[in-house]
Amino acid sequence: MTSVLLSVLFQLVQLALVLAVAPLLTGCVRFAKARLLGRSGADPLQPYRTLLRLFRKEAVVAHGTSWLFRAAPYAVFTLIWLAAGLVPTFSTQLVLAPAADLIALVALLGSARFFTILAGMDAGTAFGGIGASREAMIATLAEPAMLMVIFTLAILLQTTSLAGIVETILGQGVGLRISLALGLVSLLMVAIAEAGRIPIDNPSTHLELTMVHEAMVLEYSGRHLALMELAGMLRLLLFMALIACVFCPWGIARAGDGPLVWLLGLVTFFGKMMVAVAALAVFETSIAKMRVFRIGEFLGGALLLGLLASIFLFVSTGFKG
Amino acid sequence: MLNGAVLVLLVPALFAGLLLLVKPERLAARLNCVGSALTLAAALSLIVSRPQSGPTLLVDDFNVYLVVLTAFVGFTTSLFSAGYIADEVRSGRLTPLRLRFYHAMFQAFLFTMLLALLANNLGLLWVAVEGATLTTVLMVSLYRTPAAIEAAWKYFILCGVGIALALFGTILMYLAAQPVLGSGAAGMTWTELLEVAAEVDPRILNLAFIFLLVGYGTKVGLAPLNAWLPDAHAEGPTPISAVLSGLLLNVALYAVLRFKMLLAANGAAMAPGVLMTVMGLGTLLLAALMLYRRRDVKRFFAYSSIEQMGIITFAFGLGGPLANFAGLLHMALHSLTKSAIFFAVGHAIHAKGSQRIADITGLTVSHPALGWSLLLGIVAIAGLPPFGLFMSEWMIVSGTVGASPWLALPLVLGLLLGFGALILRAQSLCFGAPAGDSRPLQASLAPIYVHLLLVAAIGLWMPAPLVAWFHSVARLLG
Amino acid sequence: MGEIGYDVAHLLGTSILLVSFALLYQRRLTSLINAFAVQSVLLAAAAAWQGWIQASPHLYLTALIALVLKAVVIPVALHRIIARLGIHRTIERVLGVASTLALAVGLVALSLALVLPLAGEAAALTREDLALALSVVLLALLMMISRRNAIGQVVGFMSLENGLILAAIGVKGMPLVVEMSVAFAVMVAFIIFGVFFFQIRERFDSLDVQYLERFRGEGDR
Amino acid sequence: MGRGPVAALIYGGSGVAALLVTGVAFAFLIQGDSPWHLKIPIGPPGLGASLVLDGLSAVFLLAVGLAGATASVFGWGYGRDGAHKPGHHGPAPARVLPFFPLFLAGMVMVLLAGDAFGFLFGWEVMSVASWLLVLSTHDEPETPRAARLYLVMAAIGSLCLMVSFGLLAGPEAAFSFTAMREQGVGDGLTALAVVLAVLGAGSKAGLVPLHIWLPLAHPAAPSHVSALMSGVMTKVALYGLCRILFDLAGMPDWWWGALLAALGSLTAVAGVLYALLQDDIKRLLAYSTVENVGFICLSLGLALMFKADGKPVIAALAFSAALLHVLNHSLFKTLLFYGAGAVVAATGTRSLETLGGLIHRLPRTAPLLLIGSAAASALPPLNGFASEWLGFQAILNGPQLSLWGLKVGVMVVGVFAALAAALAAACFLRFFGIAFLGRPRSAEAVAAQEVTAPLQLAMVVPALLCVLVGILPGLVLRLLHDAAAIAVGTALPASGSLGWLWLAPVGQAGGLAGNSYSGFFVLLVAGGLALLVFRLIRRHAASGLRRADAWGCGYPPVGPVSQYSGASFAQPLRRVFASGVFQAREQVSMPEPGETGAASHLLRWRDPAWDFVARPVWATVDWLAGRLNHLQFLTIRRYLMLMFATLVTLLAIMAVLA
Repeated sequence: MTSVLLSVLFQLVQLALVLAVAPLLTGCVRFAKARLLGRSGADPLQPYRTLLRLFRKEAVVAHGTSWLFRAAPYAVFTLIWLAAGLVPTFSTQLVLAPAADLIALVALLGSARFFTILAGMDAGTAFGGIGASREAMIATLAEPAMLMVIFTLAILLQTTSLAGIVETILGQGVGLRISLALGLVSLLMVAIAEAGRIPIDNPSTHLELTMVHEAMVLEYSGRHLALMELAGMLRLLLFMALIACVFCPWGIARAGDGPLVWLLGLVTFFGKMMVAVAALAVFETSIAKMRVFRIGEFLGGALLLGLLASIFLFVSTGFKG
Repeated sequence: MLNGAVLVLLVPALFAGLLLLVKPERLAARLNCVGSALTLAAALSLIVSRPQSGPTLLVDDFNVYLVVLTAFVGFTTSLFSAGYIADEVRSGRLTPLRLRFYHAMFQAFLFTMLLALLANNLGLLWVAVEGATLTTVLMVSLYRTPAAIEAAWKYFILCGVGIALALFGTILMYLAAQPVLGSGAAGMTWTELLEVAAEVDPRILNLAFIFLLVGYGTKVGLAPLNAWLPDAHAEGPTPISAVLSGLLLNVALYAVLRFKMLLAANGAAMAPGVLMTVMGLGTLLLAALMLYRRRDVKRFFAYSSIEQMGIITFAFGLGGPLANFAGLLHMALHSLTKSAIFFAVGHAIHAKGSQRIADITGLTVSHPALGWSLLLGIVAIAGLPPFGLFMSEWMIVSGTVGASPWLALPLVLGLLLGFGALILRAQSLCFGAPAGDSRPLQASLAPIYVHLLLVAAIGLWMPAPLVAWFHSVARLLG
Repeated sequence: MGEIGYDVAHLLGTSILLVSFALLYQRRLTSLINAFAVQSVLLAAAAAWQGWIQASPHLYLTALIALVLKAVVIPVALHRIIARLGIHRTIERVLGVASTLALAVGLVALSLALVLPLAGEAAALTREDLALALSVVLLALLMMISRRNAIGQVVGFMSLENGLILAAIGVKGMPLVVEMSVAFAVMVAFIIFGVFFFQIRERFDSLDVQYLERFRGEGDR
Repeated sequence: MGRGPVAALIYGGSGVAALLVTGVAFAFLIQGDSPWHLKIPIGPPGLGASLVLDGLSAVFLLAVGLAGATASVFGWGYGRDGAHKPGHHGPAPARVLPFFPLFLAGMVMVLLAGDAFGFLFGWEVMSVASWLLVLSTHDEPETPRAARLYLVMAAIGSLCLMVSFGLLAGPEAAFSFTAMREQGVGDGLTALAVVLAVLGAGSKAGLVPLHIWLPLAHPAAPSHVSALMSGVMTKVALYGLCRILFDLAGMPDWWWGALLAALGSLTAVAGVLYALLQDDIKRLLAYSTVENVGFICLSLGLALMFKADGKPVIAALAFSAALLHVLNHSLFKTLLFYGAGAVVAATGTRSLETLGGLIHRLPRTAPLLLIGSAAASALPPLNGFASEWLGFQAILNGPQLSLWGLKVGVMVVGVFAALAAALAAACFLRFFGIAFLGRPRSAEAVAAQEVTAPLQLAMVVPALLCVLVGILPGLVLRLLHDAAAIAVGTALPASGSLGWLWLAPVGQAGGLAGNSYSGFFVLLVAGGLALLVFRLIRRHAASGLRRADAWGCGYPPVGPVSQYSGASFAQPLRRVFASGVFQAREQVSMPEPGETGAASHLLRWRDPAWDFVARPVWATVDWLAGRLNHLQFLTIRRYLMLMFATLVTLLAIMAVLA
């Protein structure tokens, strides 16, 4: 009984934690990038201020948009928040863990994207359409690629549950495998695409023809925009947390661990996130955005890597029978 | 001496003579119906009380079934013909003299077919088939158009040669029997021959069968001997097309089957089935492919008849209780369906004033009752449920697969090719916007309905006595 | 008597076959008809001879029918038709004479190959007769397909019937029915042919079958 | 189609009968009875026909019954909506009414048949009735070709099945399923029968490349018939496949499953790519059916492989995934076709490029279609996701297969399945987004009016069920127990700790542990969080809302043409996926600066199924027919020659043989 209560508690903490940390993470990435580019950069806490201001502003809605346009930010935000709440950050003891495994997680992200795209198409502007159509194309490749990575993990670790994956890696260990390396690369590529980072999409661009995600949320303002932005930040966090949790789970508290380990988990989580921020900032400053139609090749590569990862798995485990 | 079998022959013979003398066309048409009805009644009496087979006339399950079928389709055709011919007279295509001739020939044709079915003597059988050829040649040339005369000429020459070859086969048959049965009529009597079939020289039997197959097969329309059939169907009056397709082909096949039974009864002779399956398949495939390029609606359905005869021949060639049963069923259902289709086609031609498929479109729009009947007829002949041809086709395919699976491939291919063409035409005939002018329809469609209802009823449920009957015939056929 | 009977029957049958070759060989219509008449006479003789050796009188009747109808009436009628229609042309053949005759020899060989191995039960006489008759039938068919002229085809058709009768008379005790029917068929056939010739003359002014075939199949091809 | 007492009677009767069928099937599944047998007096002589209801047929019967009931409601209301719309008039009632019940009856007959004859009889009745229903729109230009192709393909399928059944029945002619099950025929013949069954049932279900008829025929029919054809007739075909491959043909070989899975993967991806290229909304939906059939076949293939490999529990998992998807697809596809029908009734057009902004004009239809689109895109917590999730779980068990090729093959199948799912989402985004969002692209779309209550009712029922099945798939899985037991020998083990709230398939029975999904909790938590967010924003954030012109990066507002169209939405996807296989090419011609002519954009693509399968076959038939046609025009002499040749050939053969 206590374990159930505990897992409810952890779940609530986790939900609050990701919500609280996400803007900071984005702020840190922006800050780091600015520093790497030699600019002084905005305060890492700036995203909080921006969001607050947006929430206080009046929302302007385009003529001819429907209820879907107004409902979408809530749906998108909720779905991503929920998804982010499912990825173990500091403890695997999450009450919702059994309700949605990795596949469901991908699908939740997919649902969020579904509504984002619909919202982009609702106003009936050319830019909304551009963003929607490109996002749809990216998604059709990124999702299968991510699923392939998941398949690899699932076969290797005998589970698709995130908590289970962490437990297995921490419990019995898997050792270094070429499949895992391939899967990591593939997942990184997917994460870049899914979170809308360079070279797939530039989150800070407002150059009309290069926008993807920005184009879809172009018509949003006020609280709607705030929700959409926050959702974007959560997504970035989610992917960082996901990669950390799967490929570097050390530090995450498991069932039966005491409060000290929980605290340790929190600290290591922050540490991992900062490493990820730094890595992302370095990567983004060192690479240019690619043409839209090359995205297909990029993500197709990710998909193939994912498949290759699962096939290599057979090769390496094959001799063990 | 005056038993049912004799009556069946006597009535049409008498009416043929009578109709030569009757001038008023309406009366003649009615007398034609009456004669056919009486024939049908006599035929039905054969079911109830079956007379003894004599040296001349043979009555058994097999031919009673065909006699009843022939008399029935003859009767409904005469009903259809009454309305159809009246229209022809109105439009001036037929003169009263030719009309008189037509009615007399109709009865004479019925007579020859019934005689062929009932004959126990191989010579008599041959004479009857020859007579059927002659009467139909005259009917096909009835309109005296160049096309009709050419069709008749083609028909006459090809079937004349065929019939001559059949006679040669018959002589060979006697030659084979003569050493066993001695000289005289016994050597030509089918029942006697069947009893001693095991003792006769198998090689003469083989030779005879080849001539008989090519000879009577010409009349069945087996490929590549089928050339006369489409033209004869297309250029003659439609009622004649109906009986040609529905009845004459059956009679010719019946003759082949009688000889097949003789061969089967002789253990040492070749298996006649192989020849029949091969020719049946060839016919099926050829006719099915020929269907695609047809532009004349009657030729189209004539080729469909060839296709169906191919299927039936194949089924009988395959043999065995299942396939024989299916063949018999298919034969009967094809007669009913194809004559119904020709009735409908006849009406459609009158309504549209053309035989070209391109001129007949959208029948369900312009003449709903006719259009839907024609469509249902085609659906039936294509082997789709709820019509009985589905059942018989299913039995044939299943029987083939059970007996020799690889034969199913060409069979299914042929069925499919024919099906495609039928559907192609069914749609263009019955659907779309109606082309050209169209006259309202006066004639009754009742014969079509009756035929289609029968075919559908048999497709759903066969009465037990009928099943038993067919089974016994199937056993008879071996 | 067996020997003599066999020899004469064989001689007559062979002669009929020889005339079949002659029929194939003929170029002119008139000589074609004359050859046919000769064949019919020989047939009548064969029938009569068989009637005598088989002691079956009805074969005399057959002989008579053949003699009267096929050797006299029909050839005369055909001559008349030719005269009336004014066609004395030579017959157009499809194959050259040499190849036609080569084919014919092949057909004769085929019929011998088919009939001769038949079991010995059938009397030797019957067997030989059958082989000859089969050859005559096949040659007649060959003639029908190698001539383009309607009269040529008619003659071929009747030669075919001669072959049939030759077979029929060779079999011992073949009932009368058959001959009657053959005669009947020939008669009716002739009548119908007459009707057709009349029709054809009415509409085509030619007896060449090719003209008749203008309406083959679907008129709008 | 039409008003009047006759229509009411026929649709009412069909609806009630369909409900009855649903009830019977449901009751049967709940009870988990042994099969019900009923001998009927019709049928072929000596064999008779029997009706059998068992777990497998009951599942499919459930789908048919439900769809039949809603289609009856929709059909009854449809004519009333479409009839008064200018420029649009439905087909004449007389061309629909007689065949609608016949169509339903045919499908039910197939499912209940206890022998080969009854099965094929129902099958053909189903084909003929739906063919005639397609032809009810015979005056539209594309219908005749579609109908023709449809029936011919149906005939190919039924002949294949006929031969397949014949082979399974063997020389003993054991045509009843009970007898067929008990007797084994040789391996070679069974293999042939299996291939033929895949061809036969596959052509009806729409397996690539035998699908060519489907996207032509399904849309041509009136919408409620399209819904039935797409939603359940394809399922009836799959029933045939299941019945033969899992039940009648005995223990499978590994390659049966491999064949089916390969075809299914190909079909899934190809189907959805086709769908992305379509402009006609009903054709788009029809291609989406192809995709879903592909997914089902893929799962069935997996089930066969696992069954052959002696892993019945995993086979049961894959099989249950397939069956669940059968039910799900029948729900959302009927819903979507009703929606398309509503759009057609409201606007009179099926072209995506002329629609737009319908969410304002069809305020009730739009959310229902949104549910349908989301379900078809496999989004949680709707039903489409539940079955895909199960399917993926089955794929994840691929490594347990003992053959190496299959292990790797299953992974490739997984890629295809994932790709198809993702593309399906894009496809339905395009469908819903272009048709319902944005601004209207034509006068018809501007003038659209909401459809009447019966049509809405027909859509509400499947939409509700989509949600219900999505959140409580465990309940539905319980209904599939008998079917799985029949097909693979064992049912899916009972779910995890909270019973029907969870999908936790294999669990302890070996294989993967701890995998679980609960649509119910996802919906619950997501709904709770959404409510929380909403309340928080209501309370703390600014609540003002102002309408203004769209921003559009500051460009002045231009007409609705400036919106992304269906074709432009698909352009990136087309470039990535369709430029190879489909040879999709675009031609853009821009007027020179200063010229006032219109720019043009031409999109071309080729269909490999037509190019490499259908057209060559037809060309061969046509060539043969053309060559043989000369036989009709020979001279009499040549005909005699043919006769002579036949005779001489036969004689020569005899001479040689003797």
